Amino acid sequence: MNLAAYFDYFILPILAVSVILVFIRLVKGPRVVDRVIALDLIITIGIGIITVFTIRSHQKVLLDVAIILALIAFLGTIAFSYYIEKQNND
Amino acid sequence: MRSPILQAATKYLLPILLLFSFFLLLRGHYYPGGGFVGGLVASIAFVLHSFANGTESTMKLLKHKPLSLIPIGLGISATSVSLPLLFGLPPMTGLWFDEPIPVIGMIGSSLFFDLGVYLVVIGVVLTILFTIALDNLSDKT
Amino acid sequence: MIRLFLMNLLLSFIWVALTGSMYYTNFLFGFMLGFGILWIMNRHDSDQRYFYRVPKVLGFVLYFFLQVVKANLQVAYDVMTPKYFMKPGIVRYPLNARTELEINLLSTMISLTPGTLIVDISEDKKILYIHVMYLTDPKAFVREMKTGLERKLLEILR
Amino acid sequence: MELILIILLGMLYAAGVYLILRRSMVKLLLGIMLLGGGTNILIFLLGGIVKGKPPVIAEEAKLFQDVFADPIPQALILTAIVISFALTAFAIVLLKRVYALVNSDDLDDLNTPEEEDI
Amino acid sequence: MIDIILAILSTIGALAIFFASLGILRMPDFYLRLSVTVKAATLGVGLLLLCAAILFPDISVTTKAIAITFFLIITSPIAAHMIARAAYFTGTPLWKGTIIDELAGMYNKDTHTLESDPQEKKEDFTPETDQIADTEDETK
Amino acid sequence: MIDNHILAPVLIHLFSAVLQLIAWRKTVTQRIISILGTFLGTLLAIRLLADVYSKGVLTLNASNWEAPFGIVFVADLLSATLVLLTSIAGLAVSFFSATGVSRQRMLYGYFPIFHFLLMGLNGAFLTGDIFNLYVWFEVIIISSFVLMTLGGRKTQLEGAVKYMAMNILASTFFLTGIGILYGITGSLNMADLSVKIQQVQNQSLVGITACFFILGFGIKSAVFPLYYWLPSSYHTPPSAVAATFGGLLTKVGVYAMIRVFSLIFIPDEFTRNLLMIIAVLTIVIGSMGAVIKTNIRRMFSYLIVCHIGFMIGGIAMFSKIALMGALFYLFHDIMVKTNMFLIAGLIRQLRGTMDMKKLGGLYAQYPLISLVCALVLFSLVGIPPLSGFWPKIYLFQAAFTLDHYAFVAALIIGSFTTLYVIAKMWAEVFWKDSPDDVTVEDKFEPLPMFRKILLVLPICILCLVTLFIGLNAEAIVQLVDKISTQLLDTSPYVEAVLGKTK
Amino acid sequence: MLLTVLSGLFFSCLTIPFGKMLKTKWSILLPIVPLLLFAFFLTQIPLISSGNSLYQHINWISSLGVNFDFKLDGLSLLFSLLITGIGTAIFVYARSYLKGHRYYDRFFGYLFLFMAAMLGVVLSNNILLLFIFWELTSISSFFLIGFNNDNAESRKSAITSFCITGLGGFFLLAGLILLGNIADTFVISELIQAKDLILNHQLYPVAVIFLCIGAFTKSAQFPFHFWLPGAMKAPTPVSAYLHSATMVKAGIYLLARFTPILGGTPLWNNTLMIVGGITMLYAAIHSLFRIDLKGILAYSTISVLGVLTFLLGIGTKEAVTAASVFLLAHALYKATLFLVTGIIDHETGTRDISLLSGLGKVMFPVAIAGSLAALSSAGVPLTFGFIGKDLIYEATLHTPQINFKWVLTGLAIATNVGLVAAGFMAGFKPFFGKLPQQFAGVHLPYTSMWIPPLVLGVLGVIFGCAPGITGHLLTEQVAKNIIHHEITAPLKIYHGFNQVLILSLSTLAVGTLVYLMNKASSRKLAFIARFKALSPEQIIIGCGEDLLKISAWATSLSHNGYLRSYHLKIILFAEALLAYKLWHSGSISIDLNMLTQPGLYEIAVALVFVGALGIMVSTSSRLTAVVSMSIIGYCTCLIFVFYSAPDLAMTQFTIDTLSTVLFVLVLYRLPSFINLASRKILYRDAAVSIGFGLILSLIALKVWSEPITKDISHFYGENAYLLAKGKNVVNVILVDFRGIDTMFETVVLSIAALGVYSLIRLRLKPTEKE
Ligand code: NA
Ligand code: NA
Repeated sequence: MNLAAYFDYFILPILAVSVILVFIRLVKGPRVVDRVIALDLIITIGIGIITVFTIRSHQKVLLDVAIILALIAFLGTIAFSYYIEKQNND
Repeated sequence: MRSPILQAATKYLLPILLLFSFFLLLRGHYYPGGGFVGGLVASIAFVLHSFANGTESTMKLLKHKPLSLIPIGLGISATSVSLPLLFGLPPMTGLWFDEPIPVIGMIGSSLFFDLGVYLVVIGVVLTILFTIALDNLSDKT
Repeated sequence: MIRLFLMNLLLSFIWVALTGSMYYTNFLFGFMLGFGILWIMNRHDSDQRYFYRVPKVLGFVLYFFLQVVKANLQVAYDVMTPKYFMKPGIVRYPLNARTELEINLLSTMISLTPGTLIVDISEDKKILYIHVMYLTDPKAFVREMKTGLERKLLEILR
Repeated sequence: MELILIILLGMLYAAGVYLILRRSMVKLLLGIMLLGGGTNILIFLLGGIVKGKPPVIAEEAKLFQDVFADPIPQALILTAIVISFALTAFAIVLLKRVYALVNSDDLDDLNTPEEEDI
Repeated sequence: MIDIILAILSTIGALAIFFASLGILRMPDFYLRLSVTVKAATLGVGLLLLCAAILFPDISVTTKAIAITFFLIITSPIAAHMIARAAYFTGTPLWKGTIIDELAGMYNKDTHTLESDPQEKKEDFTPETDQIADTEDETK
Repeated sequence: MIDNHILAPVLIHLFSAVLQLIAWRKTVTQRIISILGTFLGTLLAIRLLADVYSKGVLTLNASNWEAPFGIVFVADLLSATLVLLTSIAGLAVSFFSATGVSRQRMLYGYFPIFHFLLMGLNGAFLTGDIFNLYVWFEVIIISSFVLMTLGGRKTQLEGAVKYMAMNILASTFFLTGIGILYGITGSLNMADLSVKIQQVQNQSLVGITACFFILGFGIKSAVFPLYYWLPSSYHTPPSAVAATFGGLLTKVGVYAMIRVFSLIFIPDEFTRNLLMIIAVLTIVIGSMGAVIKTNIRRMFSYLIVCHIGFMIGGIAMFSKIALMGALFYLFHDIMVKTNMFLIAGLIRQLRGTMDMKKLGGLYAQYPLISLVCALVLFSLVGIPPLSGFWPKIYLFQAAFTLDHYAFVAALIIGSFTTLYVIAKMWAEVFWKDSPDDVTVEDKFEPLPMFRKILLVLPICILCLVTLFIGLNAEAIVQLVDKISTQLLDTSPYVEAVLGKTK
Repeated sequence: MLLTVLSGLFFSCLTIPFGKMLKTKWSILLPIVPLLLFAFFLTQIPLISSGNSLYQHINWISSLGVNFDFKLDGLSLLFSLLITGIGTAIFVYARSYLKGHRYYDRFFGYLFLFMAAMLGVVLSNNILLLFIFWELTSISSFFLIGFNNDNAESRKSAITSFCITGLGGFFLLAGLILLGNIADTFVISELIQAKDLILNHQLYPVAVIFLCIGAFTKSAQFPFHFWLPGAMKAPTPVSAYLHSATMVKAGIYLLARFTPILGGTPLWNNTLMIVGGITMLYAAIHSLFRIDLKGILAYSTISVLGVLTFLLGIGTKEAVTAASVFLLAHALYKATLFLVTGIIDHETGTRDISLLSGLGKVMFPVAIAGSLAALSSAGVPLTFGFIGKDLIYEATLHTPQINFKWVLTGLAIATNVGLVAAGFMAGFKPFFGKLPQQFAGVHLPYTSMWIPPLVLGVLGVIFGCAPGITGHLLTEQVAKNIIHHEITAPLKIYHGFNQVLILSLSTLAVGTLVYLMNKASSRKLAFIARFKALSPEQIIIGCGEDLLKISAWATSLSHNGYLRSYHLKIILFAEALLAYKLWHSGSISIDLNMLTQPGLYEIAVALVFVGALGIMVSTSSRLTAVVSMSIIGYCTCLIFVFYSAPDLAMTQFTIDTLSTVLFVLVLYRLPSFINLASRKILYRDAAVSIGFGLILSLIALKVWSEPITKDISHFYGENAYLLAKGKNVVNVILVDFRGIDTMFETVVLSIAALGVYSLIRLRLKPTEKE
């Protein structure tokens, strides 16, 4: 079993399952804050998936997307928290 | 209600994001990126600043209204679109300097065009967000 | 100190230029080489802080990394097993760190360590409220933190 | 994967339509956004999808050595994304103004009887 | 040899992410979920990026890998802090097994400010003081 | 034939708008730039039409890439004529706006957006690329959203929400259509598409694609059962805006319909029948709406719907005569509808309301203005020899030749309804005395002479153009004759774009 | 001839700038114009009576076949003389009648326009040109009827008449174009040549019916007659000119003009006879019940118009001759009666026949004029009316439908009896008997007001005494123009003692009897009003009102103010259309080898995608909806990464983040979603949307399985670096190949920003309306 297959059949599936697990939390909530952190985690895992995918497809340009994700994903979370704090009726 | 942690982080995130946005702008012709994404990232930098320090302080940081960036950006890109007309060429024709410049590569009208796009995007996003944010503030009072 | 750091950087760049290979390992090698040269040259100077600090930084990074791995394992175990072992709580933590950089680095590190999380900081930046997963005694936690992470960090920075 | 994308785009269109049939203006907006997303995926799919071959010429090369993904649909979608952002931004603000005016996002509250015409 | 190192690194990374995911799903309250996820995922992604940096003999990839890790390390604690604070402020309950909550009642509800001195604690403001939930998996 | 000045009518408005943005909040400067810009634009449009008339189809390869690789701009007679009409309407509205639009609105960007709108319209008429057409459509709708909401009154917002939702839906259909079109042909250049579409193996897909364009453009041009946005919104914005909308916006939809169905999809039996049914129902539903409304602009809105049916019917028949009728009607309609909404605006200046129940006494007080209005209104009805009359001849002829008797009936119904509502309006607004219980707020009388002229002059200009179209119909007939020839035989268009080799 | 038409238009326009001048003594110039025109037409009589015609052709819109084609033949000449001759009288009369009126100038403007239009109608040799003038008569009469526009009744009548004639006009237009289509010409003289072609065309009946509707509405035939009594709201000179002498006769002219083209078939003849017959009798009876002088005159006019139609329907040479004579006779006496009525109204202030009597004592010349007209109208021997009546009986007795001979004659008798009585009521009743005290102060009006009716009245007698003049000079030619048949029998006063004479005299006797028995009173008016519900006016107006109600109902049903219902209709239409097309597009075949294999991670992304959609649709929390929106955008972004679109992924992600920020900024104030729809509606909407999604999926599948050519993207791939100096092809497309898109896309962005700015900042003051 070479490394490529290892990535394909072990690493990526684990990441995929992780995404699904996090998504279950997103569905369950129960509060918006739970959903927000689930979203944040999905994005982080996504960066991981992109990284592995970059390795697998030998396309280093795809890493640029990961940079943007890493840099600005938290803005969404901040925005959510900023206004969750302001409104109490959701 | 502002978070000191966020404020502090913004101090170094703002320059990083701006630098990164410029990086995206300049190398857009060769790698993923370009004026749009660059502009969006740059505006996100200021949005972050406004989250941390309040919209008024970001406005102060910018000195001018972001709205004024729009005509400037549009002017630049419109000029680079119609500049070839002066040479009797169809609009939007790429005009290039002969020699490449280090770091950026070939310099041509498309880079100016992208710069215009970059400025417009910043102007637009900031105008939209700040207008809303200031309105939210004034609603409260 | 800054002068030495810049000097070190300059030396490593010269090394890179000499070898003509702009690869990280090469740069790192140049940096270490430069560090060695500088240390030898400045061995008798009164101010030895720079030469202590670089190994300390490395040591701290290693310490932090180990903390992270350790805590991760703990959490992993807790997550995997059906029963919860944690005793969470929100702890009031008076800060020794004063400057912005200190506070920021400290809070980042606390947050990155599994099991601890900054919930908020007081307006005057004197108190941190930390959510801790495995809390047996709040006092003990604060003491441990003061002597562990915070002290090590402040040692490097001050 | 194409089949999955086909199902996804159908669902996007369906959800978009379902949401624009609601009374809430927020849902209307979300529905519009979903429809836009569906369209983007449709264009992306129909332009022909290729895995892991971005249309970026390699550093050392002057031409593509290999198959590459069709850049045209990408450029079109990019334009479409930006345009729908503009529209969405405006629509969101419209929503804000509507809310400030009628104090709800129920579209029925916005309806003005004809007698109020000037 | 290098393959084995890569395999190990990537496995640790993937598992860290996996445990973070499991954690967010299994942990009984919001703060615990948050606490588990932020770092594990960051660690995992960092390790995966390390693999990429090793695999591509290219400075730009290494730079990017470092940049991504760096950005994640900077941003995720901030995001976590912001959302935790918002959650606390809006009364997201703590798990019933929580042993202490020293933040209770510290907020000034009107100004959203957090005083450092417990003496200024407002006695008349109590609704959020006891946020510890009664049920196993917090109230839905 | 590469000609750079094809884009001039677009660029002039782009630069006007940018200059006005630079002169933000300087309303006098903006007004001057606007009038100058629209005037220059009109001159350029005349030059373009003259060139196209004498030299044939002109093209411009933007970015200097040969078609179909770059975006090509094409000026054929249809485009050039519509550009000219847009420019004239723009000029008139620009004059009117200088006084007719409140200073507050000018301070918040009325003029630049108005110019962006004109730019979008000209661009849509001139582009030869289907996706570029989409971009122009978006320029048009976003500027119209802004113009529609400018001022932010409740009715405006109500209208804007509906207008916006349905127009975005239209764009969605349009864009989906483009996606599919690219999926089956791999091209976006309309001339290239007209060639490649015939090579598609599964022609049934072409039919499906065409449906998306029918839906998209159908919503834009407000045909039954897709028209709802129009009567929901056109009565809400300031009159100068409503004039631009009423005259031009739906017509872009009609233009796009004509362009796409003459160049890319040649309408088959099904499409023609479908369009014919749509046309007849559009006329009927528009008529029904128009007869019951007492607010002038609401009534006009339904009249727009009704008359769109005439043009769609012409397209549905797709014979030379039918197209001539549709085109002639299109040209006439642009001028008259713009003017009608300007008149509505003038009426509001004069009386402070647009409700026919509360209006009255205009003929007694302003006989000359009323007379000009009468000319316009009766042009709309199609009282011969005014402009609305001539196209109906062609439409009747085509309908009889092709045995579309339902359309004959619809034409009669539509014309009759128009006549009825216009007569009613004339009686209520101009003849009747002002009702006693209504206090008249005349904003017009106290205005200085110069501003009065600014309000009335555009109406007169458009009226003169309408009279020209009506009395010098021979010229228009010659023009639409040539245009419909170009539409039915697209080879000159395709050759001009792709070159003779293809 | 163009000049004659244009002169009217010209002077009509002149009244706008010189309106003020006209109100002074310059108004004397006004009657000069029709007078000169009248003189011109008089000079043409010799030419025409010798059987020639005068042609004129000036190009106008030749591609459409609409040119200034004029032709002056007997028929045209008769009408032209009527128009200008009576026009002169009317102008003279109206100058005084309206003296000092506020809108004096306007009135003459309209009148000139009308005269020009009318001349145009009768002179045109091109049916579309004819139509143009036809419509101009409608519009000028609209203005004239509504001349007293502050009167609500007046406005209503104007609209009614305009609508009826306008509707007819559109039918006429359709009919004319149909004819033009069949014969491939719009020139009347050429159409006559193509008669066979037209008669044998399958659409011939349509053409006849459309044309007849046009003519019948214009000349107030049953059941469209009711606008004419309403039109009496116009000033009396207008009634005299338009509604007795000229405009209403345009319909008759049209029928006459088209007889050689369409006539001679049972359809044509029967339609005209039946409609004309009903009209003449119906109106004659009605006229007896009126107490308003103008009402009486209106109904008797309708009746006469019915007679004329009826005669044209009979279509024999006798009938046509009768029509042409009766036309002229009626014009003369009816104009006189109207003018007389106008004088009475002007001087006494009332037109109530039950009040008026004995006015002969105070306005003798007027009484003379009225009496002469009444005699002519009654068909007393030695008046022109007598000759007309004679010819009518002649025509009915010699009808080709020999079986119906007595039916037709009976109809004619009954009608004429009514007309005799009506004529006496209008012409005698006001002048004879005792002068009531209230009218003692009444005096003779301006000379210029009583001269015109007197002249017209006297002319009726002159023509009656010497019918040969008109017969030889005009009516023979007229009849010839109508049926293309030489008329040999000249008009005579006395044909010998025969059936016709007996009929004429007995008609006169019975009519007089009816007049004497029939006391005008409001009771009778009330009596006839009881049948109002059954009258065509009531039925048509009722239908109109019902149509309005239906319109209101249909409009509020379809355009009900609810955006969602509009969307529903649009989507349903789209579904129906697309499903139909899809159904007919054959089966789908998929080449499974073309599919790319999805990894587990892709499936996971897709699952998350679907789940997020589900949350979004079902959640009741807005922020959760926004979170799902972000997830969806983010999953899209991952799909873009997997399928080679890094630029897209970047943009999608940044824009998604910004949209989230935007949403959050705006949403936090709003209340959460309430479920506002019932379960049934939710199911319905779900079904509709699933259907739509399914259709789109199927279409996408079908299109995807089609091969696609990639010339253009390959061109981009090959030239992006070599010619456009960039390696990221997407960006090269964005800033170079398709840079124009990008340029204007930034404009879209800018406009949105400006819009947001203005939408939030601009709060208009309530006083500002525009
Ligand atoms: Na773009
Ligand atoms: Na994180």
